[in-house]
Amino acid sequence: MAKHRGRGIATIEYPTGMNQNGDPSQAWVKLKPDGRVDVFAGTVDIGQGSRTVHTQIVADTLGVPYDWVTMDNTNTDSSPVCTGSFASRGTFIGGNAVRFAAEKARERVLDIASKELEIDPADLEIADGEVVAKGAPDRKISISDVAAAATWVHGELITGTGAALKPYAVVDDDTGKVDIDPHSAISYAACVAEVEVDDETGEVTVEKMVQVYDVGRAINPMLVEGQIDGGAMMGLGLGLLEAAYPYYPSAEHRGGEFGAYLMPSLEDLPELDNVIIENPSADGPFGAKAIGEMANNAQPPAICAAIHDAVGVWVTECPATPERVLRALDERAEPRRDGKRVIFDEAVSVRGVSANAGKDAEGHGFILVDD
Amino acid sequence: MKAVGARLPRYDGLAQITGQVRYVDDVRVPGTLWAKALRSPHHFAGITKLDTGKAEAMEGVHAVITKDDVPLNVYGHLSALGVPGDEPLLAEDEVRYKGQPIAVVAAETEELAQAAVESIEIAYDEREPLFDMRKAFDADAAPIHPWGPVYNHFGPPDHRRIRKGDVEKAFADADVIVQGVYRPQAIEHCPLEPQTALVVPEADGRLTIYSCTQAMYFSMGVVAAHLQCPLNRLKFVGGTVGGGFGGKVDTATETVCALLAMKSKRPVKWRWTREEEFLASSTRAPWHMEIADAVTSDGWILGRKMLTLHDAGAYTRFSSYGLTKHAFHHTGAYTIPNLNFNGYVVFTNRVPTTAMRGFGVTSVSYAAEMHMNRIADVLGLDPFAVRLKNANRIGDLTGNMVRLKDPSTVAVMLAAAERIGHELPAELRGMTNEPRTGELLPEHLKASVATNGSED
Amino acid sequence: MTHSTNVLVPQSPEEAVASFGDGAGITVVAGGTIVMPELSSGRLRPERALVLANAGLDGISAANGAVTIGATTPVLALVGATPEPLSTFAAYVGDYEIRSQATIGGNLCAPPGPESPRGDLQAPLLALGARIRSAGAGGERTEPVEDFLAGGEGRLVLAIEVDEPTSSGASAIGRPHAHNYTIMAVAAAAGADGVRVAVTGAGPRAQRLPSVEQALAGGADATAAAAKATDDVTPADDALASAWYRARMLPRLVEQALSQL
Amino acid sequence: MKLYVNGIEHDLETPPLESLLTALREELAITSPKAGCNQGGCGACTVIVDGEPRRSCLTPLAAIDGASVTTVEGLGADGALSPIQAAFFDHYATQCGFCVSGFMLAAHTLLEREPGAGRDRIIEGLAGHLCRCTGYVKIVEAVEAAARGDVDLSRDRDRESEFLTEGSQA
Repeated sequence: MAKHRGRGIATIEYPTGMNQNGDPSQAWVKLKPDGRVDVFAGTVDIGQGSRTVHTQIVADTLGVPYDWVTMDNTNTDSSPVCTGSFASRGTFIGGNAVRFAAEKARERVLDIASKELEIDPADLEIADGEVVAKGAPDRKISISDVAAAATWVHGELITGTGAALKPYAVVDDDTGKVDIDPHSAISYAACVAEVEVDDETGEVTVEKMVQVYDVGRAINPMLVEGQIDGGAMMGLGLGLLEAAYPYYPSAEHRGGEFGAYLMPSLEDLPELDNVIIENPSADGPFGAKAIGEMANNAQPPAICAAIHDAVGVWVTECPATPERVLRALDERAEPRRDGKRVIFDEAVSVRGVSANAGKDAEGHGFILVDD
Repeated sequence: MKAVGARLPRYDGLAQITGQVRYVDDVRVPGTLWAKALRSPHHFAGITKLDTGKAEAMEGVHAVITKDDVPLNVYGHLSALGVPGDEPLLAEDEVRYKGQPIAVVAAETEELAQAAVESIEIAYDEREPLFDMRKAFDADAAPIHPWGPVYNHFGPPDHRRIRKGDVEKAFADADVIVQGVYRPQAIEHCPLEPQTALVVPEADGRLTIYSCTQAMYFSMGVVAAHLQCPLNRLKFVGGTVGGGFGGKVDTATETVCALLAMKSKRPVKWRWTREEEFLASSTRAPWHMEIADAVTSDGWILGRKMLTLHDAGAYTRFSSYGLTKHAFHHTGAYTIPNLNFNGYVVFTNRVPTTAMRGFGVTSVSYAAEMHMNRIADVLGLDPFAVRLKNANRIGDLTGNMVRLKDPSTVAVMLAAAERIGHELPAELRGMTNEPRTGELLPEHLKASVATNGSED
Repeated sequence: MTHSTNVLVPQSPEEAVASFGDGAGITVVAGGTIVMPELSSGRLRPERALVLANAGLDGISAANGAVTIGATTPVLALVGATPEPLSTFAAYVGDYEIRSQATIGGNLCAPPGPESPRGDLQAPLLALGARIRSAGAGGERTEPVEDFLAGGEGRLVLAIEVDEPTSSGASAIGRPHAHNYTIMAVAAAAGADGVRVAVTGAGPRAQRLPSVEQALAGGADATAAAAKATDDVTPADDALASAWYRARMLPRLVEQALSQL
Repeated sequence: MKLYVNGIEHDLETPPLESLLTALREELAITSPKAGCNQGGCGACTVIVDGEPRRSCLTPLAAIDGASVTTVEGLGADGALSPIQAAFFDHYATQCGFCVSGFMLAAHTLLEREPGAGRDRIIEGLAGHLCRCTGYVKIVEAVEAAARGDVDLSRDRDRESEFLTEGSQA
C-alpha cells in the first residue's frame, strides 16, 4: 500500500450575467425626510449576500453612511424587475441597477442642496452625508437637511430609478458569431490542488487548494471569500464525491437521503489559500466583475490533474471515486498512437458506443477527427 | 468611499444568528391546506387511465388538479425567449421521467393529502427508457419526444455550432493531434431548504405567492403564463432563500399551489420532502465532451474540434441556453484560432436537468482543463507554460468572435505560480495581458486574431 | 399515521415486556433515528408504538468476564466502555448527536436502508459471539446473535451480552463521513473458541465470514485467510459503492482487521 | 406532553409520536429549527434537549416528556448574543442561513462539553451538520474563536451603530 501526493493546475474563465444578455435588473431609491435611504430591488438573496452588496454600492454612490441604507427585496409589488439571482449577475447587473438609481437620487440631492446653498450643483460634492461646496468646505448642508428641505419646503421626493440592461446578443447559427458582446464582463481564476492518492483503495484526499480569483473589485471581501470557500467545497464534491446517478448512464441506485449521497462535509475540508486579484471591469459597479458561479469550476480538473501527477492515470469521468481511480490504476491505459494522432478514451466515445457509425443526419462526424 | 471594499457584516446576519429570518416554510397562514403529488413510478410510460374521483370525494380533500386544470399546461422555462415549450406542468398522456408529477391534491393535512394521492386510480403502458445520450443518435433510439431525442431549434441546425478560421488547415499543420473524452456527471443541488411554496388567495382576487425562487420576476412570468393571467394578478413574496445553486430557478411548486388555491379558495402550501428532492428535483446535467486539438511540439494550440452532448433529461428547461453558453466558452481561458464545435442537447428519460452553479461552463472547464493537462503531458511541457503561451490576451478573439478587453488568464496563473513556488522562466514571469507581440504573435495567430475585422 | 397510533411509554422493563406482548402490530421506538423518518413520512403507520425512552432498558454492567448492555444504551455510551471491536464500531456511527440518540438495540435490529447498509454494530456483535436476550411470542429467550438476526424480527431486545475477547480488530472503508452510512466495515475477535470475523455492508445485513475463520483455524496467515472473504458474501451495488468495489476492498479490510489480532 | 421551551412551560397538543421538530415549528411557531430533511441527515433541526444536542426531527415527543428545550431564540440572555452567536456573526459563518441554527446549537454544546476545543475536535464534533453553501471555513473559524473566548459580546442587536466603525477600510 502506498500513498502518493500530486499537484494539479486548472485555469478558468467565466462570464458575468446571462449569456447573450437581455436580462434586466431595475431598482428604485428614495430618501426619507431625515435623509435615510430606502432601496427597492428584486434581487433575491440566496446566501451570496446581495442585500449587503447592493446597500454598500448605494451608500457610496450617494455618499451616505452605510447604516443609513435599508433595502426591500421582499416582493414584486414594491420591487421592480430583477431577472434573477443566477448567472453571476447580482453584483454586476443588480448592482449597476441600484448604482444608477442612486446616481439619479444623488443628482436630486444636489439640486435641492443647490437651492438651499444657492450654489450651482456642478460646484457641489457629497461626502460623509454632507453636501459641500467644492473649495469652500465651510459652505455645506447635511443630506438630512436636504431631505427635510425637499419634503417640507420644496414639496419634492428625492428619488431615483435605475435599470441595467445590455441588449440581447444575436448568434449566427452557422458560425456561433455574435453581433455584440454576449456578456457583461469575464472573470478569471486559477486553482492548484494538492492531493494524496491511496493506490490500494483508490481514495483521494484533497490536502490543499490554492485559488486565485480576479473579481474586478471585491465590493465586500468577506462575502467574496464566502463564495470562494463555498465554491471550493462544491468543486471538491464535483471532483471527488457526488453523483446523482452513481452508475450513470443507469438511473438505478439514486440515493434518497443525505446518508446515501456523498456531499462534502466538514471532514473533507482541505486547507484553502485564497488570493483575490482586483483587475477592474470597465462597466461594473466600482469595477466589480463576478465571483459566484465560477467558484466551483476550477477544482474538478485541478483535482484530476493532481491525481495524474500522483499516480499517473487520467480519471476523465467525474467524480473521481475510489472505484474509478482503482479501475484506472488497474488499466493503466495508454493512448493509441496513429501517426501524429494521440487518442485517449476511445472506448467511451460516441463512436465507441453508438451504433450509427458516428454520423449525424447531415453526415457530420461524431468522431473528432474525421476518417 | 467607505462601504465598498469594507468587510461589512451581512445585512441580514443578525437576523440569521437569532433565528429570525423567515423562509417560506416559516410563514404560517391560518386555514392553510397541504399539497401532495402523484408522481410517475416509471421512467417512461403512457398513461392509459387516470381517475381522481375517489380522491376528490374524500372528506378533507379540497382540490385535486390534473393537466385539465391548467390553462396553459405545456410551457417551457425559456418560452419567453422563443424556445419552444415542451414540458407540461402536469403530465399529459405520457410520463417521461420517474417522479414526474401527474396530479396534485390539496387537503387539510399532509397525511390526508398523501392518502388521497394513493387513492387516485392510474394505469400505465410502460416503455423502454433511453438513458445513454450517446445512443440518442442511433436509428433505433427511443423517440422520447415526437420530434426525436435531440433538441432541434438552434436556428436551422439541430445543434449549436462554432466555426472559426480554417480548422482543417490547423489539423494538417499540427505536429501532434491529441484526442480525449470527458464525462462529468450529474449532481444534486441539495439546498438545505427544500422546494416550498405557499399561495394565499386574497379577497381582491389576487394571489400572494410565497416563493423560494431565485428569480421572483422570472417565476412570476412562468406562473402567469401557465395561468394565462396578467402579472398584477400575482404578488410574489420572497427574496430570502435557503440555498438554491440554480435549482430554484426552476419554478417547481408555485404554479401548482396557485392552481390549488384558486380551486379550493384556501391557502395552499406544498413543501417537497427530501425524498422528493432526490427523486424529482432537477439535477446538474451530465455532459459528454470529445476534444481533438491540433498542437505544435512547442505547445501552441492551432485548432480544436469538439463534440458536446448535453443530457437534458426529459425536457428542455434551460438546456439550450446552457449549451450555447458552453459553446461560447469551449476554448476556456485560452485563444485558439481555428475552431469547429458541434454541441447537441439530447433528451433522456431522466429528471430534467437545469441550471447549476457554473451552468454550461463547469463542464467545459473540466474538459478543456483536463485536455490542456494532457497536451502538456503528451508534449512533455510544463502545464503552466502551455497555458501561459495560449492565454487570452487583450485584443484576442474568442470562438464567437468577441474581442477580449481585459482578460486575466496571465495574472491569475502568475499569482498561482508564485503562491505555490512554481519556477517559471523569465519570459513567462514577465508576461502580462497586453496585446500579443513578437514571439507570442506567431503567424498562425496573426491571421485570425490580431487583424480580424470583427472587432468590437 | 401517527395521529391514530396508540403510543405506549412503559416506565420499566417489565412494563415494556408486557406492553410489547407478542409484538403483533407494534413498532418499537428506541432511539428513533431509523424509525422516525419512516413515521414522519407516513411510510410506516403502526397501530401501536412502544417508546422505550423511559423503560429503564439502558446501562452497561460487567460480571464474570461478560459485559451486559441494555438494549436502549446509546451508541455513544458504548465508545470506550464496551469490549473491542464494538467500541470502535460504535465510534463509526453517525455523529455525536446520532450516537447519543441511536441505541445498540435499534442498531442490532436495523433493516437495510433502501440505498445503503445500516446496522454497523451487527458485525462486531457477530465477531464477539454476542448473546441476545429478547422478549416476545413464547416469552423471554437468550440466543446467539446469528440466530437472532436470522429470525429475531418481531421480538423486543432487552439486553446484549458479550465476552471480552483476547484480541480484536476493526477496519472500515473510506474516510469518515459523519453524515453518510458506513460503506463497509469488518470486525474480528479472538476468543477461546478461535477467531470470528464478520462484515457489515457486504449484504443486506452483517454476516460472518466462515471461510475466513476456517482458513485461520487451519493455520492460514492473515493474507491467505482474507483472500477467502469473497467466498462467503456477494456484495451488491447501492448508492454508496458498487459490488465491484466492495468485493475488491473486502479482503483488504479483513486482512487489516486480522492483522490487529 | 409537557415541554419547557426556552424557559417557558408548554402543554402540547401535538400527538406524542410526532417529532419535537413538528411540535416546535407547527404548534409553537418556533421556526429557527429547520426541516432540512426530516431524516436526521443534515443537522438543520438540531436543538438542545436537557443540555444535549438532539436532532429534533428524530426525537418523538413521547421520549422527552417534561424536558427542557433550547433553540437559538433562547440562546442569548435578554437580548444579548451568546458567545457562539457573536462569533458566527463576526466571522461571517452564515451564507443562506438555513443551517446556522443547528450549527450554533451543536457548537454551543460542544464547547460546553469540551471548553477550548481545537480545530480537529470542532470538525469532528460538527461533522454531521451540512452546509451546502458551504461556509465550513468560516464556521470553523467562528467556533475556534468562541473556543478561545475571542468574541465581542458588547455587540448591539440593532444593526445601526456598528457597521462603519470597524469594517471600514476607506
